Amino acid sequence: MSTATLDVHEVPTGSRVNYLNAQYGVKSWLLTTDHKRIALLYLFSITLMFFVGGTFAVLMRLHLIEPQGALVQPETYNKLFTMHGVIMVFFFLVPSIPATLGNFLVPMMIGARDLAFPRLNLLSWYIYIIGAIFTLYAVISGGVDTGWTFYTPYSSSFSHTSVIPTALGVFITGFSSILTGLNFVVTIHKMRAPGLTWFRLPLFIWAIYATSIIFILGTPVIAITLFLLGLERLLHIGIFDPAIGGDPILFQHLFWFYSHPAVYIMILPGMGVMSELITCFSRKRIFGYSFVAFSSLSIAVISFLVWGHHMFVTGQSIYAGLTFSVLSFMVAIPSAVKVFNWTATLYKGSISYDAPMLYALGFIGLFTMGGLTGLFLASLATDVHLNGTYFIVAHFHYIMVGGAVMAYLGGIHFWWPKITGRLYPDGWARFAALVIFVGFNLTFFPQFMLGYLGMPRRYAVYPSEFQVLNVMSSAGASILGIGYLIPLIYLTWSMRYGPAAGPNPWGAKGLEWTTPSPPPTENFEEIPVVTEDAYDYAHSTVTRG
Amino acid sequence: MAVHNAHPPGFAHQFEDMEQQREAGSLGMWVFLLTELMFFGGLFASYIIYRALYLPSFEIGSHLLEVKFGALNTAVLIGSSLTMALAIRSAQVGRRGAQVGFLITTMILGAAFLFFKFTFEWHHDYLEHLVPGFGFVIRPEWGAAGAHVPMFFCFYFFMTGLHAIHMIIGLGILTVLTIMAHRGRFNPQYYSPLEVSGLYWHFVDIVWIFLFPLLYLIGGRYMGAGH
Amino acid sequence: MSEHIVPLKVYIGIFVALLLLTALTTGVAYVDLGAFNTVAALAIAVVKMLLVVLFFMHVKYSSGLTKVFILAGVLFFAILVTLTLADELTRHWSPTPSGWGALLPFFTRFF
Amino acid sequence: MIGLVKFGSTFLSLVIQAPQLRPEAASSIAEGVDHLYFVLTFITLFFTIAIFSTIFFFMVKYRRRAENEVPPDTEENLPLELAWTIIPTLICAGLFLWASSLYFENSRPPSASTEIFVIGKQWMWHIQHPEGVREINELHVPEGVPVKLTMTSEDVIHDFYIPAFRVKKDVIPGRYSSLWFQATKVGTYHLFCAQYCGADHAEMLGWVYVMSPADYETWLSSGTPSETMEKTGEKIFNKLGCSSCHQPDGTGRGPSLAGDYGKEEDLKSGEKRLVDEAFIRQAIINPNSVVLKNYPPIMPTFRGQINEEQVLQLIAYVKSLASEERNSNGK
Repeated sequence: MSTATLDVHEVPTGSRVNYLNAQYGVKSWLLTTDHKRIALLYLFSITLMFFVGGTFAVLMRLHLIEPQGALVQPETYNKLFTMHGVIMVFFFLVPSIPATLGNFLVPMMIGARDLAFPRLNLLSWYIYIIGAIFTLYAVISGGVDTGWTFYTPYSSSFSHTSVIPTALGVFITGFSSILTGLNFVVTIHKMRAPGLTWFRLPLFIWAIYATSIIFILGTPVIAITLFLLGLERLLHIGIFDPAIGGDPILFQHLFWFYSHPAVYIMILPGMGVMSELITCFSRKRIFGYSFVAFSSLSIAVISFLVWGHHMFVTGQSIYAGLTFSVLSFMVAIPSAVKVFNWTATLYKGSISYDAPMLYALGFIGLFTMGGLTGLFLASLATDVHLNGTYFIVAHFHYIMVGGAVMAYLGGIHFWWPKITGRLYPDGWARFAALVIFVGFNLTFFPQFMLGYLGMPRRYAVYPSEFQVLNVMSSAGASILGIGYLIPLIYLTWSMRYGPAAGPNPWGAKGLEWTTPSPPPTENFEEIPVVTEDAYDYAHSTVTRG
Repeated sequence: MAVHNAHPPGFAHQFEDMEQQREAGSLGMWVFLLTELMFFGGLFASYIIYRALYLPSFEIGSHLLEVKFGALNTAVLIGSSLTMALAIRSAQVGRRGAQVGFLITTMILGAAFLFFKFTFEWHHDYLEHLVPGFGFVIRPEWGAAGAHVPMFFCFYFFMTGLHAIHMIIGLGILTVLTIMAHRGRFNPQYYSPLEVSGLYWHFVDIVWIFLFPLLYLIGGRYMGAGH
Repeated sequence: MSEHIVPLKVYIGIFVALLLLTALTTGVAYVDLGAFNTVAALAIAVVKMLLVVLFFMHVKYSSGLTKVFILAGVLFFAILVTLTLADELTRHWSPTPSGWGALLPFFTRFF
Repeated sequence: MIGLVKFGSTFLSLVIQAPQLRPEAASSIAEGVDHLYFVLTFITLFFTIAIFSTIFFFMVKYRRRAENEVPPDTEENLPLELAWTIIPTLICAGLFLWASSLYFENSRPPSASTEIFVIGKQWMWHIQHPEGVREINELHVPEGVPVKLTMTSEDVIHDFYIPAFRVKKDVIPGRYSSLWFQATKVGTYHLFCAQYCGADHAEMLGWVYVMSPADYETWLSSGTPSETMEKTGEKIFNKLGCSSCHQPDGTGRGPSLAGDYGKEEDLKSGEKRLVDEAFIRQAIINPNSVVLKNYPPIMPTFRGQINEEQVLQLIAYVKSLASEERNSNGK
């Protein structure tokens, strides 16, 4: 896994020492406390998990080409969607931007030498890996079939699959999120460079800060919930088992108390990336800085108040339903404010169409669709019809794949030259962005229609009248799958063969671009003193290079 | 982690100065305690709900616990919190011997708590067949409310068990601190590890301050309570 | 620069107060107060918590940031409990109201 | 202007008519839900298109023309910020009010509903009509008559979903959930389980047959003659010895059940509870949780001694006691 070899042949900027070539060997990677190297460890691991989870998705879509199921037994199909969900949510989306880009960028953007607790940072990667091993063990030992939501009493008393290893894996990984969030909060509070006040921070930092709050306050609740689930399954003590007086709906409350905010763990950092990309490629200060910044915080807070909208048809009290409905509508507003501000930032800008910008524009469109379709589900009357159907599946994929993954890829493309010191082929990158956009829409738009027509989710077989739309969706999934392979190939290629990148190939503002690419281990020779606002493109020009 | 020679002992390279490092450490521990609060919070929330649903059963369960052990253990833990605070104070005023002494007293009190908990309470409960999943026996004299007495004991063992795990971790930390203090690693300029571990120890104490009334004192203990 | 050093007298005073409160909460449990037994037990626990947090944990002498963090933690715990209870405790309220007007009696319950 | 409206409505009706885009609407509430759905779709399309076209317009108009171009600084615009905070808030408030009141209307069954009982079980639906007719994975209902389903599960959580009626409700073990609809079109419609429930979740489906009331009567009486639910319930009532305490004249150790259904009772805990299906079920399974004022908590639990179907039959019997008394009062 060592990428140390990449610098052997062509050292990007002469013989300068940077974080990649400062030390060699597997040990120097596995025992590193450098936030940049840990970011790369995460990048490698979550990419692996992404393709594992993606393989399950492709198999599912292939299976659904035929109404009676083309590929596997229903039991296997149930395991496929469960493992897809568990791996994608807990092992890819949640750590994706915070643990890779966040780890790499937070200290660099705030002008610090490292995170506040570097050893804790490494520990959180190991915890992640241990959690991943448990979950992968569950896959190998026959899989788990409860759905990623682990609803009781099915998961606690009925399923005969590896529920405990999976839950344990998720439980353990939770601590990795908690430690990462803790590290970010302390770092952002205590280690900003002189002059870098809160309102001069890049918006990515605000977004990561808001995400960290959710990590800290939400993750412990899912941990204790899965702990209780495991005990219930082992000892049958009845906390969630209605046969002994337990309340299975309580499990859903505790589960969604974390898992709804978790959606914002996935999308908030993406929104942060977006603010960086839009400003850089339109050379404009962000429109309404404080509105965008505070909308991140208010999303983080309100996200904890809306979980009950997952439970409108579960027999939750209608008074609770009403409360959760109105709060769910409220969370739409800060998201809308962000979209409007990004659009307004483009006004009178100097817009270039580099690959990261294409991902950013794709994000805005898909996120807008995803967010607005959320209104259908916050509305009590329509939610009754749409809940538990493919409409939900389409909606959250527009947010998580169309939103979070697009932003993640945009961010990776944007900071790739900084991370590796190499440039990737821009033409291929734009092509991949297009393929992904088309493939994505073809996969998930038909699912909105399927959901409205009434096709329930998690069906291994389905009535034949739904076939046309399912085939369209499966066709889109194959395109999407290929779309994700393209960046994997050219980015890997560029690590070794890409042309060397200068310190600031996009002409971007921000402290991370003032360092050489790749940066030295200590990030900054002298801790910088900040005297200007974020994204101040109008007052001092930055040239590409 | 590289330690620059020019810097005082215990200083980590990523910080600008000792003050920043101390503040970061203390804030980090507070953030960690927030996650602990939510961790116990999920359990407390479930407890509150089931207590509301099955109050008579919870009262029966509660009355099977010995208040005297609960109260005694509360006093023991409060005492250990005091000695922990005094250990930090000794570091602040630079008294090494007192530091070690107070830390050891804290450990003794913590261990005493666990000893009382395990031998006088848990072991006793096991003999009385009050451990769900391990031969729990529903007694006929509980009447119809007996069906949900195991639920109370589930929560009792989860909550006190999770608390005990935290105590054991705390004892481990205290051992390390005692050794460090004995070697004179702390002084009025640098006592961050002590301070931060103290926060943790006090938090564990606070959890118990709530567990005591919630588990031992439900519905009162007066004659006829719950009937 | 070092943190505020709390006088020994304060620590001892807090310790004694905590012990007295423990005795009080145990004693109160043996007096029939009806529903107020629970209220009293929890109120005393909150007072004890405040004493530990403010003095043993030095929050009285800490920065505003620490205080904000603690309040945030308490707030989110309260959210978890209240909104879950909002479902669990209202499930048995009588059948679905026919419209907004029919909701009024339920809101007036709180006053 | 009129032409535009006409074009719009034609287009809308085309969209609505297209079979692939809109599921069949066969209940009294389907139209209302669909109207809300269409308005939401319109809002979604409007904002998506508006934002997309603005972006494309800006991208073309303000494309970078020279590498060293420096655009003017961004100006803050508070009125604009407030406008796009407040307008979405108002839209959301409107949608919330509309959707919630529609939801109230749709959740409250008319008082004169026909009642049918549903038990979900891995992986089939058991349905029993009060007249005693049982069905599996099929539900026959009369057209134009409100039907109320009382549902529970024997194992895990299921979900009873009829897309054509726009109704859905989780079916939860240990609890009753209810759902009502009034079918408006004779026909055959899908019945799905919409909550993942294990291996054959996708096979847990069936058909809803909406029949004209006359056909429905014929169908009810044509099958093998069966005992009504209340009759079976009465037998269980006597077999379990319920009648020894619950004597009709109230002289037994327990309260009389005659006329009890539908009343509000005072509980020992001080609570007031309506005696409905959920209450009766709770009284059978967990009697101690609903002890009435002035009665001792002596009733044993019947958990594990009877299955969900028998509980429903007992409930049917208790309900019949209520109506008998009402009838005798009327006489």
